[in-house]
Amino acid sequence: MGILIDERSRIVVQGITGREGGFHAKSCLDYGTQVVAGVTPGRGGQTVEGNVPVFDSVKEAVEKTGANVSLIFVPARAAMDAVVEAADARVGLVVCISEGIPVQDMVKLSQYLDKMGVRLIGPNCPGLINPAAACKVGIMPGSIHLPGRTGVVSRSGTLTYEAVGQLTALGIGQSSCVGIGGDPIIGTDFVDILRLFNDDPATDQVVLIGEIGGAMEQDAAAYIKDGFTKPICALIVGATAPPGKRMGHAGAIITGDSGRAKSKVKALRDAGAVIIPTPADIGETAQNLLDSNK
Amino acid sequence: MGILIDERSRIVVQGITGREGGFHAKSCLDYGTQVVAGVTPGRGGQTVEGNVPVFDSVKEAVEKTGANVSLIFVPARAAMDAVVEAADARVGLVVCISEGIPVQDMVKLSQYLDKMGVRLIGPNCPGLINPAAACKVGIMPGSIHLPGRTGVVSRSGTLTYEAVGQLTALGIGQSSCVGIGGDPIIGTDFVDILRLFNDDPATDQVVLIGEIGGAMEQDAAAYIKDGFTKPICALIVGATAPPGKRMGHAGAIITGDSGRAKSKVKALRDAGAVIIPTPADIGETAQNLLDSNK
Amino acid sequence: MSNRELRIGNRVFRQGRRWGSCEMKIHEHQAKALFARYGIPVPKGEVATTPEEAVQAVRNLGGRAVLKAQVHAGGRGKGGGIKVVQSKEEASEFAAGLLGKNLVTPQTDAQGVPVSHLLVEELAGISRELYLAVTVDRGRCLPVMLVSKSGGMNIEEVATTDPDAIHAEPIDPVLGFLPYQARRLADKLDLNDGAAAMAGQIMSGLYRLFVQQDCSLVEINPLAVTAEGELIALDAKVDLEDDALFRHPDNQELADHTQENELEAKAAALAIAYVKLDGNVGCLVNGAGLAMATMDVISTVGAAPANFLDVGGGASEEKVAAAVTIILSDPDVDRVLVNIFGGILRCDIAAQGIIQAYKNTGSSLPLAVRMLGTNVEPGKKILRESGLDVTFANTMIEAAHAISQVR
Amino acid sequence: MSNRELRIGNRVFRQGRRWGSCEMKIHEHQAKALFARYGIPVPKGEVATTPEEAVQAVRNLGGRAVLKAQVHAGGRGKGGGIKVVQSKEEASEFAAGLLGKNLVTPQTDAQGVPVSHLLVEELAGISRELYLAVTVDRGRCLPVMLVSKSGGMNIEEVATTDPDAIHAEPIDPVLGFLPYQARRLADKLDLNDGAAAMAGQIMSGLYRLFVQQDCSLVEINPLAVTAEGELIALDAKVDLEDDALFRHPDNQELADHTQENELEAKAAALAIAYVKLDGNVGCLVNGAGLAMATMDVISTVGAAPANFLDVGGGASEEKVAAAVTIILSDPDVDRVLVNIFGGILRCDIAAQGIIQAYKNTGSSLPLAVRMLGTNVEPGKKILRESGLDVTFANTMIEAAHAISQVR
Repeated sequence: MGILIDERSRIVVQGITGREGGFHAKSCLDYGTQVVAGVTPGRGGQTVEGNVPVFDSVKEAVEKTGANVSLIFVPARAAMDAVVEAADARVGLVVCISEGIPVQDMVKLSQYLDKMGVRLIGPNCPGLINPAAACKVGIMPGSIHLPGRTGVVSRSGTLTYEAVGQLTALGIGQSSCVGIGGDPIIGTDFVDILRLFNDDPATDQVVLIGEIGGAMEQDAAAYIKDGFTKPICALIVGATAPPGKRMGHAGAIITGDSGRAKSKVKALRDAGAVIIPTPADIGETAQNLLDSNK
Repeated sequence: MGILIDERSRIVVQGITGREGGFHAKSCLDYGTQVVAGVTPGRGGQTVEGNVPVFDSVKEAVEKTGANVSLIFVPARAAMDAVVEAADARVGLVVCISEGIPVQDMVKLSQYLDKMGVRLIGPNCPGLINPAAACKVGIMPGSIHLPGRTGVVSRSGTLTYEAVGQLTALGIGQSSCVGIGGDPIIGTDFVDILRLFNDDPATDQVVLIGEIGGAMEQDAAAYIKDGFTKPICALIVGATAPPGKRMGHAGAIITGDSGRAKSKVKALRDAGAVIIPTPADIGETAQNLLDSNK
Repeated sequence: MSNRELRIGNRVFRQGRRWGSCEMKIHEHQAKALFARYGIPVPKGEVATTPEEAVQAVRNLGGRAVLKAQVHAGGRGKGGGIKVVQSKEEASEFAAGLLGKNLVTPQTDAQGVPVSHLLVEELAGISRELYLAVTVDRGRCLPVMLVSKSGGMNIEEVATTDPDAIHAEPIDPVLGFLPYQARRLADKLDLNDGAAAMAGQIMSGLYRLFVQQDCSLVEINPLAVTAEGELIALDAKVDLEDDALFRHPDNQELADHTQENELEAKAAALAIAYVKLDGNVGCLVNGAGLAMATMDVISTVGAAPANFLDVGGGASEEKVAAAVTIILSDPDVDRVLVNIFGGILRCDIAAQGIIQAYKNTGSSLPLAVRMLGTNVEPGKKILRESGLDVTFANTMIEAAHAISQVR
Repeated sequence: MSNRELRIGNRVFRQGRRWGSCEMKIHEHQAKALFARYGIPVPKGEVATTPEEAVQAVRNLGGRAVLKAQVHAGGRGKGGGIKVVQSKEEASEFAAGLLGKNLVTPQTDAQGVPVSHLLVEELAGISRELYLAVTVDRGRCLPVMLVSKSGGMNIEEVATTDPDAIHAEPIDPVLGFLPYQARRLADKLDLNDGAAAMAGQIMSGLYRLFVQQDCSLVEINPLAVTAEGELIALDAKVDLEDDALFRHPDNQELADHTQENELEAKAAALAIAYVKLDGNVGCLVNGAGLAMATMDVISTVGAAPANFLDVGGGASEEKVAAAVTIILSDPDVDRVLVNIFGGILRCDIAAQGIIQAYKNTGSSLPLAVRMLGTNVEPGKKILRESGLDVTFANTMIEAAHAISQVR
């Protein structure tokens, strides 16, 4: 069990002949994932990473290999095209690692994917992993994961690894870990993932890692209050980001302030989530949650 | 019973203060239809046709009067806006009489209405009528209709009246009559209406009036073969339109030829529909169909 | 090519609309100017309106060129409207023989259409001819890109004889035409990598042209693969949608009314759907479906309609009068059948329009009138009292019989 | 106005993006030039770069005008960057006092931002000030048009104190912004019919600008209603999305790097997300979330981060080196905390980048290093053998403790 991916997942990697695509395809394979195909237009007929066949199109890859999940590493400018190509080839789950997709392209893409009934994870995300099924569709280091019964969902990439690292260090295994991505518009949000965890018999409790900016954590809190039936603990990072500082060209914006982090913490606490006090306390809080719900 | 509209239908007329909108709003009222509101931006607060209140927006009309069906008479350039306004105001059925909406606007509109789950009849259509419910949402002359158990669906306007006239002359009443419109892209097609007739306990048999051009009659034939369970007779007009004649600026195109009409007739006959030999035989054929299914 | 629908199996790609609405055609050289604006490669060329200009254009292009009559009709090649010339003498002679004359093609009537412009273009070395078009897929309610390796031929014939040779890619209006779709289609055209990339750019430009100019059809037939492996649009067809012309005032000026049948042009200007046919029974009908049905019934009784005419839904007395005047202007017409089912159009209005036209033209041709619906009694009364030679009928078939029996 | 999110209740209207990606700001006069292209009325005005030009511009406008410092910072009015002048002497004096100087506003740091351009504009008789903007509604994943009668104020304040005063209309990307939506919003602004129609045209232009130029925010604050009942954009804010700039080469030239913090500008040019903060602990982290978490943990142990820095996912050795160089260039930094969780970025690459930067800058500042993930052992080994003053830590909190204890 676990959510979205499992032993039956057959992965096609779009952009497999690129540096990152190749590196992470191999890393997924090494973890035990069924990477059954790659796609790079004009490179059809080659094989990479041992015996993974490369095709010119996702459609061909799906027809020839039965791929049902796509993992995308193409450059930002080609990413919308790649996601739509996967959706049109009837790949039901698309995981887009690429970052830098213009927001207005994401507006169009989200409309289209809704219409097609295709689930997108990301973009600009680390992907997801199901340790018990030895299935990794993303760029997270597989070695830090441990099969188990705690679900992890996060807007962040490396902070997810941090969370998982703390869990594993205490022997708390994970049912599934999903990094949903940090862009303003993403395909799948906290609530979507929480619903899946709620229905997953292999998940006993959930760790949610949020941050300042947006209102997705408030939405999650509303769902936790109304419909979520499992123990959950949550961390909000960015409490110490200074409010209202005008940023230069570089850093865009400090979108939240500590008040904003506080309002998210409050919403989650009011909804019944256990709050993780600092980023250093993820593992311990999850352990306490486990113990108190035995 | 009957389809789409009945005693509970509450009509808002968009463009009610225009010449056509006013004339036909009155004609619908006279027929017994509950025309509960009109909309003309900037004319809110007036009343027309006795005591029909005019509002500035459909939203307001819906909130104040409980309107659940919209009938649209605005000029072509404003028609897309009017349809979307109705859809966004949660009017579930929109009947657009206006003609001349650009095809590419209809492409966009049909995408949007699909997403919103709103049914559009038309554009460029005469609307629909349910004689037993004394409910008329369109421009057909109400007086030619007779309550009864034969459903009528047609791509045409006046030809629908012709068909109804022949039925009524023989005492064959109608459960519902729908003119779906003749444009290349329309909101509701033959198959949609046939499905509704199929499920309507008040409809015993159906008269379908098709014409050359497009493939909607072939689609209807496929559905009749597979899923339609009631007696049906069908007419295809345009058999004598000369094939391939190059038209001037005016008439566009003779899109079909007699072969095309023949192929539609063949598809419908093969699907089990009784073919109406000429436009003069609609009533008689329907009568025979009734008699043979007694 | 003619203007009929393109169908592949049960799928219909719209290239025309129902009777009663219309596309505006433009000339090849105008279409190519639009192509150039959207980055679609076209041959170097000039427009000539006199033999002297044609000779100068041929000289500018190096002494050899192809001359193409600019008419709104397909079949120009077969009609002698296209010629490759190798000298200025040849050019002068060909131009003089066409300019100011009418060109008859398999798709025109016997009278032909006037030629006032020639397009003089450089010659291209052609290795293959492809087909490329954007139109609307009526079933899917989406724009669609069509390609075929069988360019240069009548595409409806290809669709009939070898439907698998035409490849279609529906286009989502939010996303537009995407690179992966271009790759998929280019793959069907057996192009090398460079030409495939070029084809992708051409498709993308063609789609933008289709959308931004509100076209009902844009077509490149043939899209030539040159000896050097480049792609170039040898012909260009752009049909603009009439209903959307209000958004494109510049495009309205591209109309060439000399290319139209006079009566049809007159009708079009009044937004009356009118098509001249071969018979002698003039037809005044409201509604395209009823007009076709009326023609069918007239044929059933052995008579022949002189025209298709849909006077439209909201016609005024003046519009009806104009429609009847057009009918009466046709020298083939010796009798008139009126079939009006009053809806938006009221019968009394129609009756007044008919009388007005008969008065203005001084016509005395006999009428068979069938009227029903809104204000039918006042309408009949007006006609009855008008002094015109009217036979009333209660049904279409009665009216058809009545008019066919007139001597 | 500042650059934070606008939220009304639980709905978030994006005016900024997460740390790690960016908008490109442009000057008011550049934004107004874009407004004019989209038919949005702006005051007559000229740009001056010298007091003489400013005087000439005031003369051209009839002797009275408003002078506005062109800086990428809100709060110009409070900072003394805007002045209404009634004479050329006044204009000259004000221009001389600003041009070539730095302007400090409530939204800049103490150093301020340089003023090299003044916008000199005609004065408008204002009866009311409205607010109008297009941005993206993150929850609905749609563009949204925002209007308010409370223009001229900080809109976040309005959203906090009187959320009902802001009206939002989501826009479907297929259909675009529709007339009925314009009517609905204009209705909230209490405009007469003429002004409402004008507001509709302005909204429609603003939406097209937003879409066609790939903006993250376009804002008119205030949109003035003049004494004559006309509408005019007194201020203009256009933020362009960095990620989409590749589609708009012309817009790239609108950047003004003099307006940015030097280190932040340097980082931005390398696509490194860097924000200068007040503390002394330089931070090298990969990932925005982990970078924020690291700051939070540093604060937990009583220390203070000198910066936010996300070196990005696919960083090369050179990029890491550049990031560390930027950290070391900050005079406030006296120690560095490294927190790298190897994913796309491998630990060995990060280690080599760190060493390269220390070598190049000759720095000897102490480091606390916490590394995990891909190629972590080679990474640690490289650092261990580098000769740098490195303390290794197994956890974030250990690293924070270690670095806080450095003397």
